[in-house]
Amino acid sequence: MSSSQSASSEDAQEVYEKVITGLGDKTYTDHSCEVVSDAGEGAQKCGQGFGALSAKMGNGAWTVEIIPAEIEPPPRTPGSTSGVGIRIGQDKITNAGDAVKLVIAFNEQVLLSRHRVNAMSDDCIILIDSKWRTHVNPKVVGEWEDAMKEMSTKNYKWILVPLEAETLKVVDNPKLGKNMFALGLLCHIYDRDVQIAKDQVAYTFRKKPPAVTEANHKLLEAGIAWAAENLDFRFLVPARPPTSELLVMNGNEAFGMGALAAGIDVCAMYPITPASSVSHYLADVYDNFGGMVHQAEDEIAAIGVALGSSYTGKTAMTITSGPGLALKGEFIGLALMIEMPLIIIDVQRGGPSTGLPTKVEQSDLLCVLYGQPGDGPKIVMAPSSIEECFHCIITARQIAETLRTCVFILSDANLATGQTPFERPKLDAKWMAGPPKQTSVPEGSRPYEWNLDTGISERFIPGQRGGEHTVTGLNHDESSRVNYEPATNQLGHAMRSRKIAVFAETLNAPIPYGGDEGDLLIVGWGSTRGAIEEAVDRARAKGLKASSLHLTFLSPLQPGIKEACDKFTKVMTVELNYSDASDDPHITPTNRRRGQLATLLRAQLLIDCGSWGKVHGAPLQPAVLLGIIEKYIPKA
Amino acid sequence: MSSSQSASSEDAQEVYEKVITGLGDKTYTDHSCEVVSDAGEGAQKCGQGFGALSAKMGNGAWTVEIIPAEIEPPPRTPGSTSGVGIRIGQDKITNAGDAVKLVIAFNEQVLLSRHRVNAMSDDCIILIDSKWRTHVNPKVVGEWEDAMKEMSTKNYKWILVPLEAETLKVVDNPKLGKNMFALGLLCHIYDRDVQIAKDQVAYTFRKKPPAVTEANHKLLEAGIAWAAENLDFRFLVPARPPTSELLVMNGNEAFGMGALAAGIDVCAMYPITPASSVSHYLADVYDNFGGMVHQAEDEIAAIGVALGSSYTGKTAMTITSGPGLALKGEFIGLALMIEMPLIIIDVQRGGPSTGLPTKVEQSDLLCVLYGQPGDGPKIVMAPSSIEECFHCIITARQIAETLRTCVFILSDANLATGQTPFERPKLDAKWMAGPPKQTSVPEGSRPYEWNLDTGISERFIPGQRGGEHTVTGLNHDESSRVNYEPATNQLGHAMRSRKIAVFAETLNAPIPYGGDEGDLLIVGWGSTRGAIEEAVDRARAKGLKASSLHLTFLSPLQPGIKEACDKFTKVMTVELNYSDASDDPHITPTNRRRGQLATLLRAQLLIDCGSWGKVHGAPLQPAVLLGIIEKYIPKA
Amino acid sequence: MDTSLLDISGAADERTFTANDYKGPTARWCPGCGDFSILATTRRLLELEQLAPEKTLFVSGIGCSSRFPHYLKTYGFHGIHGRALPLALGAKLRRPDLHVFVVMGDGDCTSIGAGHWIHAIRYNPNMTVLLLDNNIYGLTKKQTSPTTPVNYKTNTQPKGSYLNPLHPISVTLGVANASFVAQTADWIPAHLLATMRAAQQHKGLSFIRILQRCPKWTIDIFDAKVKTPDEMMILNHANGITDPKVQKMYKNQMEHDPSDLDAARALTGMTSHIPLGLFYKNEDAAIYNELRMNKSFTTEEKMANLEKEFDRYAV
Amino acid sequence: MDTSLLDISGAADERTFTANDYKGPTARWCPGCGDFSILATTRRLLELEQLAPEKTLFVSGIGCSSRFPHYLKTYGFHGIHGRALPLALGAKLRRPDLHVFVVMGDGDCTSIGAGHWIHAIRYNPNMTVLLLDNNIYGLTKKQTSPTTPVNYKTNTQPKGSYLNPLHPISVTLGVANASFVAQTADWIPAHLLATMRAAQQHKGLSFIRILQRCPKWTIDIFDAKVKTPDEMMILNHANGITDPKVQKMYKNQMEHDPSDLDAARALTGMTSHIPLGLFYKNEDAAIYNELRMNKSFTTEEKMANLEKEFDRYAV
Ligand SMILES: Cc1ncc(C[n+]2csc(CCOP(=O)(O)OP(=O)(O)O)c2C)c(N)n1
Ligand SMILES: Cc1ncc(C[n+]2csc(CCOP(=O)(O)OP(=O)(O)O)c2C)c(N)n1
Ligand code: SF4
Ligand code: SF4
Ligand SMILES: [Mg+2]
Ligand SMILES: [Mg+2]
Repeated sequence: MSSSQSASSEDAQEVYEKVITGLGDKTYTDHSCEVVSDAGEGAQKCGQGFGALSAKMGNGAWTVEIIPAEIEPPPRTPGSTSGVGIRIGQDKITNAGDAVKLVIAFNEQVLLSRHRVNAMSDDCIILIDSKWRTHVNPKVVGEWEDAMKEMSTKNYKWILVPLEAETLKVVDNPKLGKNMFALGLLCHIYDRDVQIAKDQVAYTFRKKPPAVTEANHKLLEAGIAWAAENLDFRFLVPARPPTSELLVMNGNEAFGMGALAAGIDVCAMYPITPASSVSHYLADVYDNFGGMVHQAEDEIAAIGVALGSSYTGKTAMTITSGPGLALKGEFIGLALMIEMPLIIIDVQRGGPSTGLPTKVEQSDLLCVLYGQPGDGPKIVMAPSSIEECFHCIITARQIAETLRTCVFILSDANLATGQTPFERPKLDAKWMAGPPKQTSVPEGSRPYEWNLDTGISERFIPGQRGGEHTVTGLNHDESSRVNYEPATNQLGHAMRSRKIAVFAETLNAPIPYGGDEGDLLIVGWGSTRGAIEEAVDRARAKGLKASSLHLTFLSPLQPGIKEACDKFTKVMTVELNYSDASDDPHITPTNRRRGQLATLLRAQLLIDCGSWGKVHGAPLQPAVLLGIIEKYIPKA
Repeated sequence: MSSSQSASSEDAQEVYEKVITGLGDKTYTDHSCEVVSDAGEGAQKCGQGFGALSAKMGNGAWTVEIIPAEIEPPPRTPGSTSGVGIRIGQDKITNAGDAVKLVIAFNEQVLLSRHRVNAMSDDCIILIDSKWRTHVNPKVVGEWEDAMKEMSTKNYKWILVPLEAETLKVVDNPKLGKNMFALGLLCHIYDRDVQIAKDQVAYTFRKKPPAVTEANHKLLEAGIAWAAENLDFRFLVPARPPTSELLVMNGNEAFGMGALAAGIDVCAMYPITPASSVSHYLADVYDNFGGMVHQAEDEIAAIGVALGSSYTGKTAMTITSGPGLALKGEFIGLALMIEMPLIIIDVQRGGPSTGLPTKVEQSDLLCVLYGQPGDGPKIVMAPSSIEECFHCIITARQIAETLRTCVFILSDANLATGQTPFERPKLDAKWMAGPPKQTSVPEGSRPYEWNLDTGISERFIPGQRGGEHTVTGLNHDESSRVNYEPATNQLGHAMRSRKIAVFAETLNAPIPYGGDEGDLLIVGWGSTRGAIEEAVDRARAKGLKASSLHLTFLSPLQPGIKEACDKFTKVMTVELNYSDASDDPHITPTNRRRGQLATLLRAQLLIDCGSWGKVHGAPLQPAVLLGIIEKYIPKA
Repeated sequence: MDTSLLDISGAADERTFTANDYKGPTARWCPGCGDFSILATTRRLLELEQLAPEKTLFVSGIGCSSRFPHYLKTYGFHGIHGRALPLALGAKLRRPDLHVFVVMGDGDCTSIGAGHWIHAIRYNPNMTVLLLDNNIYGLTKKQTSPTTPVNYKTNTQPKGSYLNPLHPISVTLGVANASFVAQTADWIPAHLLATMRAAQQHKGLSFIRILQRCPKWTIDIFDAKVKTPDEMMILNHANGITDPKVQKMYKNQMEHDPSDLDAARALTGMTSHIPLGLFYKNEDAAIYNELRMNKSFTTEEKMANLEKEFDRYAV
Repeated sequence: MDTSLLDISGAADERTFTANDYKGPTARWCPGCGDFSILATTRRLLELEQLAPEKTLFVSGIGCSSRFPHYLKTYGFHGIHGRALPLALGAKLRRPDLHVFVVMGDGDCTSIGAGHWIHAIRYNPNMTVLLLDNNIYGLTKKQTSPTTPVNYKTNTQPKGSYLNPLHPISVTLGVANASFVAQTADWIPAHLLATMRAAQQHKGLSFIRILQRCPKWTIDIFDAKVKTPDEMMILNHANGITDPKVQKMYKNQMEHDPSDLDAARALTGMTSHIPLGLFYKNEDAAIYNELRMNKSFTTEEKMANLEKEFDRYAV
């Protein structure tokens, strides 16, 4: 019998012996796979390396991390899964794509965890270590068989690989070697350039003794050799030679470099997943830029330090995620009240509360917009790609200083840990502009001398003679004197609000993707852009008149959104946050709690939009969205 | 010349001599006045006493405090003003009303501060201590004259009263006596029952030695006698004998008693104006109810203690105001995630940040609704009268326990310190229901055994055998076990949201006040109800087809709001929070930042409502709103 | 005192509990993590003290260590980062019948939770507080904590941490009302158990700093300590904690009178050795939850008292 | 070090400042409030030290005391409740040229701000920290503060506060890296000034607890102290703070070596008298803002370094 048929426990004996899929070599415009192991076995290194070397070959690539919420939970349990999904393509890849078509699994339990979240396509090819099936411990064998039974509902194609056995031929501790053998398997299957692969391995272990690289090169080669000998298929994703210089990094590294490019002096933070690694990156290199990461005693102190630095003329940012954001609200209110430039990066994760700390969600939008007591006008932007993570900080600094306000940047776990190549930025000295000068303040000028038309004013910085004043969170007049009068309070409010409206006038209308009229317009924000636009492409290829509109600014909104929506029969937001479904029990249009962008668009623009939102802790898959589009657009 | 003409510095000499207004006695359905002094001179005691004794006579009454933001700022400065506004009526009084018609001012500087905020009507009668006009210190005289000049833009009627001189005839320290002399003046002017007034004075000084009451009785009588001799007018506001038993208190005391009636065990708090006095009241009496006020080290600890108490089966609440609310966000997220009953009272004050700490605003609605990262369905209600402050806690407890959720109560500085009589509640033992029993948990039941249709489940409380489990802010399954799977996360979200929708089904539609169709529907919430409805009455008396709709629940919204709005040509929210005006420079419908209820109604119900909002730190005046109504409804 | 939640209907409790009765789901810490040993010792303690599982409550914050309650079969409250102590105080204040334990990490307690920590020591409620000190932020992957040794490299301070570590015991001893302050180590189960027992039996807040191995991130710090028992200095005293096994095992022993606050403070400055044992004990310190106990009232009494309140405010 | 904000264009500073040059708008405290005296002494200090107003920054939280910066003509940052220290640290970290002062109330510093306080002491940045301790919440109208004497009646604890007060100096001395810790009183201007001067000249964080009269709410507590100078114990030492006027005025004087940490801690337990003076000084404590100084780079250098970063990440 062929080994490519689905597994079931009854005929477990025979199924996994031979490696004949009958698939042969096939060329794809893009293909995706996963490597999963127990935490600590290095699947991450394998997957990230595979992504990086593919990018170096000129492929489009996108990697997405699979991270347990504990550090090294007990092995061979579904919750211990650590790994990477990699999607490579002939052209640029903008998102993680759909369920993967190939998996390398170090054991059946971590595989099971992926099965349970529908990570694999129905016809996925699975390469799995054969060790467990015939393990001396009958408990393990039983677990294997139960797992196979559970997974037998899908048409997976099984290939047993002597992963550990082969690794042991090269190194003594297989825990530290299986991953590079697995990389070898991938290199054969995807026909990778062996020299580039070896360079990548050398880079991965550059901080270790040379012997380590040597051993891993051997493992890589062993993997390639084993695959060449035992597999009868290859997935060919030809690379196009890159036309421009590319960098490859994840969104948090892009934030870090963006901060360097923007001349940010201080990053004050308190550790929190998935934001911390921005500061890890900066802490490593900031000394070469005269900057400083300050790890504060808590998130309140972190934003306090940033605000204190900003007051004295330094450019400052604070980075955090949900629970930390919740703690910063009082200081945000103060920063807005005293009109102090400040950049606040929120790398969103699953909520509410501690929620799903390592997984993606887009649920902090309303909190950022409305989360402070009192009136708090501000700027909110959301990068939609890793490249935008880099560039948006530069923009944010300029806005924050020009308007004297807080700029929020909403990223998420998907952008934070995903990696993809993007064009090497051309630096501009203006981005790093030094702080304001310490010249004397002309007599008679006041620290909040608002332009009554625009609400904009210029600040004085300690050190400037004649500018002495005390900033205060109490209501204050143009001289920053405490004031309790109705007119002054109204004026301060109006000025702080007005400048946001004035800024809105400088924004361009977002351009619909796909076409500017039709049956359905999908509106999104943040990290889902790639997946949404891919779904739109697929829908249009099927003749469906779907388009999408992606918003970079959430406060203020860009102009022209309502006008763009008006050209479509239906409008629907798509977000990775919670929305009651319209057909859920007890849900009526009146009491329905909708997605956060939907709430904003309705409130601000009275757009009667539908709302699709899911809190699955996973990136949006284009295929899932395509299904939704097909449901919403009646078949012609 | 008549002393009733307006003051100007040129003829300052003559103007203030004689006391002939030519007004005589007149009867009013309602009348309002103010007593203002430097902080520490006791105008508050005078005004509150006057309100209370009027209520005891059977008048409707409403008092509103005028409080400086410092404890005892320098005397004779506008910012030092301390006092009370009192409005009395033949019938029930529901709000502070318009600019007052009579003021007793202890000096011209505190008066000036009231003039500057338009507290006095154009024809207001002003009784002011004559001492300052002829003060030995020429600086004081200069200040007096400047003030008179500034106030000469209005047609105030001036009456010079030898306030301090007359007081000195009775006591040695005039600072501690002028207020009761002033009360005597008011008693004459408003024809108060002298015995009731004396009882009130005795009550005010009940904790002092009897000699103090005696002296103050003398002062009261001296004031009455001086007025009888020197004034040629009286404002008669006949009282109707009360038909039911009444209590008189402010909103914070009503919260305190409501908590007692609702059987709340623990009030955990951190001091903050204007919320603290709820705990002052409770701390005084809680020992007679087995309850406890816990003053925590900060607001975070306060809600933490409340949540810990609630987890162990005790009924708990926390009270705060804006800056404190900002700190509670993370714990609120946790409480919602673990579905723990909790009552959170936010007594709103002027924001953002420290803002106007002693003044009214309604700017925390959106923060309460959306202020926590992640999805946070909850109940939000807002009492619209002092009586409702009492009753809403009882309702809140029932909702919190039935739904296992947080209930927010939004009050404000206006309700907190205003006083008015209301019907003595008939207590019900059910309100105080004891905590859940400590019986064993039936085998196999789980701590989040959601009814999948309604989202409702029953909790286990420490002490219950067999119910052992760990609550967690991480996503969890029905057994409260940590879980990272998409379906479980989606289910938890749906259940927490669903129960709010189910609760919405139990609510009644709010009933429009005035009439259920017409040209303009004003929608409001919270403390503005009395003023809005009075404005509607006045508008309708003028033939304008205006009505109002007042919302008690802000989350979920009551049913029928959209339907009610549809019957009016225009709909407009009226709130004491910031809204860009539609004709402000640079403001377009797209970028306009609207009032908070307007934002909510648009988001949730797509109601194309106008938004009127002011941040004047003062209660809404019916006359102001009437002006708005007249502007919005085209003259027939 | 409100007793409504205190009595269980039914007969007196005649159950006996074994360590297994407290066992929850498999712990998910890294192999070799010191938290395993603390968990095992805790189960042993619960058995020795025969604490009814339904009357026992473990409260924690966020961190590797704060997963602790999940792995026991008692009531548990896995709270938010740094805020375990207010939750525990809230629980204990009106439920004196509960045995309340608090588990925190070093970041949890001494960094983000520092304010609550200081104040909990002062409130001195009757509960046992365990600080699981691995000198690092474990769960968030190796950032500096206030107890990280100076110059130790971490992800946020890759050139080495800048400051001398905070000494949790020294800070605790600076706070008025401290009543039981001890130090022990996860890898000396006998000492750990003896310390936890003394703590559990103490009335008031007992604060135990437990040196905790984190093989994932700070193996170098703790390996040295584990391997050189001579670095330890065992504190002995008639009123302290004494375990014969420990006395035999360790070479360095010294007498320390736990009622001597000045000596206790001075001990926190010891650099030659790591003192393990009871630093300080004061049985007279005020216990906030006891001070706050008040009379309990029936619903009828409460209603009557509220009517009296109404009378005071009647027009 | 980034020096871009450090130099003022123009000639060397040859101005002389009088106390009046630091005078802001009229203070709005109650008549007789101790804050007035502290404000006046501060102006005197600024004059004596000739600190340029534009280089001087007062940071505060929220409370009566925290209005302080408004009443001076220097730069000021009136922050939020409990959070003055992080703001001040942020200011000082990259602007070592600024003279940073922090003013906090007892609630501000020791209650809601306790966590930041502990950590600021450990960071030990070069700034002067004044704790204006009136033993009460002033601005919010008489609630218990952590330093309120036990049994003292307040609005939140009307039967008297429950616990012994926290001793701010004792807590501070429990924290690693404490470097200058003193106590003084608003009504002894000479001692106050001498203490503030020593603090201002000290490198590192100088923490001064100032006993502060609040005639509005705690007049009974402080009246007694003001009227019985014999309750005071003046601490003298060659390396301490000595003011001849004060030495003449007060009967009780004792020698105390501020380098002796154990003795300093023991002093916080003194009940017979109130010790005033320098409890502790350590000039070797690490100064975080100095440790964090790094090289400054031109824009060109930064761009070149960033290009190198790009190279590391190039495909
Ligand atoms: C408000 C908030 N900030 C930050 C985090 C992220 N976080 C989780 S655990 C942790 C610290 C872990 O260190 P520690 O307390 O020492 O516990 P350990 O993991 O070492 O046991 C942090 C910062 C969080 N969950 N919540
Ligand atoms: C977050 C927050 N909580 C509470 C308050 C209210 N509040 C203002 S000042 C103060 C305490 C005042 O006491 P203290 O710090 O001792 O200063 P003092 O007024 O006595 O000088 C409080 C609780 C606030 N402004 N912000
Ligand atoms: S990271 Fe350290 S503390 Fe956390 S589980 Fe692993 S070994 Fe234990
Ligand atoms: S309340 Fe006390 S501290 Fe505040 S200003 Fe008045 S006297 Fe000073
Ligand atoms: Mg730790
Ligand atoms: Mg104080």
